[in-house]
Amino acid sequence: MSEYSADEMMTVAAARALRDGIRCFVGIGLPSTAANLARLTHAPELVLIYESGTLGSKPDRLPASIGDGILGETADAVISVPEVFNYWLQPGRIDVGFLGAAQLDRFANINTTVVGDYHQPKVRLPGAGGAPEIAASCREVFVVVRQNSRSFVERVDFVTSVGHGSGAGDRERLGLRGAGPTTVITDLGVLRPDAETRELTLTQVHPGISVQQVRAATGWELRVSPELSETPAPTVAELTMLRDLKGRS
Amino acid sequence: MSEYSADEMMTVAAARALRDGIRCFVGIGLPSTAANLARLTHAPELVLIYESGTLGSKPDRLPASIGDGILGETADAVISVPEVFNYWLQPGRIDVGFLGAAQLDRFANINTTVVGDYHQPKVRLPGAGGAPEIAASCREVFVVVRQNSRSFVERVDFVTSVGHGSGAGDRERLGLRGAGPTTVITDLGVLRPDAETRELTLTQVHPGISVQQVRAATGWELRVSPELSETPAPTVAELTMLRDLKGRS
Amino acid sequence: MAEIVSLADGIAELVRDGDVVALEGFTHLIPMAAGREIIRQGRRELTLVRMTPDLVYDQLIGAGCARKLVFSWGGNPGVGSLHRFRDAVEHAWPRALELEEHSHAGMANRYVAGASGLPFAVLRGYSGTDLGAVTPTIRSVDCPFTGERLAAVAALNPDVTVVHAQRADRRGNVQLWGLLGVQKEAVLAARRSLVTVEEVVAELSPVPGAVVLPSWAVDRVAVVPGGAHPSYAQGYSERDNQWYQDWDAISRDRERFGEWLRDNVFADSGSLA
Amino acid sequence: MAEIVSLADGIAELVRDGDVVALEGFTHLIPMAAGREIIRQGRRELTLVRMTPDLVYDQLIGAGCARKLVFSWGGNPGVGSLHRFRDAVEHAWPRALELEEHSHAGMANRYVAGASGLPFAVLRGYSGTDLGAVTPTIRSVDCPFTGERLAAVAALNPDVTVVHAQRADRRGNVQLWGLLGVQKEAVLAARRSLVTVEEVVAELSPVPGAVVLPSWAVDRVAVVPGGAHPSYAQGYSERDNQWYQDWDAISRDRERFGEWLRDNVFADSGSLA
Repeated sequence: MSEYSADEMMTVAAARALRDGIRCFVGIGLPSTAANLARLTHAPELVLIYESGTLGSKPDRLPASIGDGILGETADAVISVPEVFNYWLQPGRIDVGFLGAAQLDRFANINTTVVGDYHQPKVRLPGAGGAPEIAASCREVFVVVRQNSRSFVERVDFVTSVGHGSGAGDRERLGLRGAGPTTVITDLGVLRPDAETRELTLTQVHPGISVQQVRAATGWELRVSPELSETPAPTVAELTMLRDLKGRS
Repeated sequence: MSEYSADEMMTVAAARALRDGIRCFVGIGLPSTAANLARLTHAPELVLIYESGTLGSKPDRLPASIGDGILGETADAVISVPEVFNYWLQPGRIDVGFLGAAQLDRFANINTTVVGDYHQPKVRLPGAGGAPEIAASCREVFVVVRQNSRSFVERVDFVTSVGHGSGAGDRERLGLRGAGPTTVITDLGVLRPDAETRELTLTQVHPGISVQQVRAATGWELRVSPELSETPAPTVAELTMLRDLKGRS
Repeated sequence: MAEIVSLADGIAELVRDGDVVALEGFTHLIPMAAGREIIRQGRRELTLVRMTPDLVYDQLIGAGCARKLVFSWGGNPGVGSLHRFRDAVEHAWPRALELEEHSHAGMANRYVAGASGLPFAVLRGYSGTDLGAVTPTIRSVDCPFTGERLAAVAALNPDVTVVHAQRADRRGNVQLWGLLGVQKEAVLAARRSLVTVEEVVAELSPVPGAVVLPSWAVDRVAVVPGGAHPSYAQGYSERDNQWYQDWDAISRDRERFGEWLRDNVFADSGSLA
Repeated sequence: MAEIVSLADGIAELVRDGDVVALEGFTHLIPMAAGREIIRQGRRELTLVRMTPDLVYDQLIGAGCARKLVFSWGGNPGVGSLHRFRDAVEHAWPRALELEEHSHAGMANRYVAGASGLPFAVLRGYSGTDLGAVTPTIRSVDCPFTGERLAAVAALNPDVTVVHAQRADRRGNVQLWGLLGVQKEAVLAARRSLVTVEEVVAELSPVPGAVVLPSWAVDRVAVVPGGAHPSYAQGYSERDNQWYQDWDAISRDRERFGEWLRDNVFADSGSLA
């Protein structure tokens, strides 16, 4: 039980980032796993909102997709897709948007559209989904993503969802109302935007990970916070619940 | 049974104007009575839509208001007020809009806002309600209104809902998609817009009503159709059903 | 999370002099008791917003609480005029009443824009009518794709919205069904909100046609059985059509209205609906 | 009034070469059988519109039915890539595929505008992203009241929309519940519409959370039990997650996809779902 995978550490660290009682707009995949883990451990009052139109979903297993029936069956309210975006996301009612990414850059801009040129892509990715407006309108955004030099790039090939644009003041200039990405949780550590420049800065490493390893997995000259700390390892309770949750799915 | 009131004749004539199977957006009061009479006599497949958000209401008594519970309980679908206007009325899905009026003018423009000056009104009327957009977007509009020289005026004091504006071509210029008022049913007869000028013209008088009487009850120099006809008197079946319907309410 | 409070506390905490206040409910679920409580607490200089002013605003206007009315149809449904409304507009009694008047479609879309966090809404409306000339919150906008000119209406974001609903659970989740009007939009458009309910139940069992407002989208819930009378709450009460008729005579006369206010609003402690 | 027909007749009557076609259903109630029937009937040059192309469009794209895709998220939910979609975009196989790509919020609002008879919709979206540069149906509009600049998206009005629902009655009134996606808007936005249903019943008893599309808002209804498989119809079936997994291997390889088409689409008479 004291052994755990890098993905497990990432998921636990992401879950811990969610304070109890907040409203969280949940992307599928890693964010959904982390959000459900949070709800079943330290944050029982966490309100989960899925873009398929469920407010307050309380699944007891991991949903297989954004439209898994269990999300609607356990929700406080089921609404149409236009309504979830227009009445609930857009006005800024959601505290945290929890997103994944294929590419993430120095200023936490997110690419889920293409690798390479848009019209002649090397890899065609799924595209935007709900992310551009989640990133724009939630009060803050958490990103959970595996870190390597292909995913962490100086500048994303395509800005699907705006993080901090090209730095401080950009979100305000663009009329984006939320604070944007405030926490990026990876399999190596945690990064946060610098208070002044908004450049992503390593603030936390997971146990056994060196700063050198993180630098090697980052496609730009990574800045490291002077207050760098180490993530506490997953507790037995966290790991048990995570594995149990995965086992039930 | 062969005796009937002028209001009964008007209601029966208005009901007859509704063809079976059409979709009718129903204003409360006289239009609602006529529409329900039609549905219970010659038009069993008439689809009644009320602005309170009911599609396909089938009341067996007259609703006391636009929001009478029976309208929702007997409907095929109950929807929100924004939806009834945006998804159902605005795109032109409704065949006939059935309206009342406080004032009506030579070109069938409707006033339900004020008598006199807007800022210093002699009489403050209820206002627009759903009528402006019903008059704009239904494929055609029927108006049912008691006729006298106060209600039938040369030019309405306030255009709450556009009929034919100031004549031929005005609706097109204003971007109004429906044909506007095609039939005006009163307690004296029936008026229709002239095919060329769109001026309201007397095409039908109710039994026992003279053209002179209608002219006296009209605030402009009323034109009379060369094919003027007489409305058939209410049948026993129509009167029985109308009185029964009123008795149940 | 919504807090469950008394009606008197809910109104005292949320409604302030000078506020823009929306009491919604489209002929069904009209928050009548909340309206009387606002009169009782002596609120003044309110901008009252409501598609159909109905009896609830006739009372508030007659009691002198309002400086302005934003509305789309001001009659006594199925009966005739709202006499206190007319007296205010025609004779400035008990004080002048500024009007901002729309169509139903316009008002509904103004709430939709407000609930959506947008500054305006687009509709096909008002074209050729005289409403645009008297109402500054009606303008036009050109489609950036087709060039077509359409109506634009300013968003409505009341300081406080009050609605009546059938039920809430103990956590303050609210459930309403039957004719839904614009209540959801009016609550979501508002800065603060109060919902009066027929009852609080342990669990909100699913009901066909029901919508649920999550507790975190509502500020206060107050239990006020019969709080919609003489309008109705489907599943709990019938519309009291006779009372709407009776209001015609009560409201027609300033003195009789004053007696009604004294006997039925101010003499009432507020503990009864 | 909707006419109740066979799936083959419904598709033959409503879907033509070159049409703009929307098959909607947000992970729930995806009209999969209708998609296979379109392939079977050999439709070509279609513009396929759908928020989440999912397997249904991966199949249509791989079969060469589409010249263009209008969408917002093109993955295999919970599994990974849509390989036929990627092969078309990355290698123009079996033919080049033009893309018109939006966010979910943009697509949802495009349907809302289409259903509302408006040429465009307004939202807070796209600001700062690269989507506006590649997608001509994204522009901006200035609020006529505040001057604020907002995103505008062009209305979607498909030639034909197909959705799957739980039930219809014999008159063709359609009832669906559970996750509702944008199905109502997609049907109302379309010039023609077909609804496949699990069953036809004598009467549509009320169901919590259900919406009803009146018969007069639908053109054709076809009874296709299991017509959403491997997605699901709440109350009738569960999502077949294994099938979504299996599709990854089938679709990854052009030849294996060809065999699947031959054995599961063209060999099928269309009488089975």
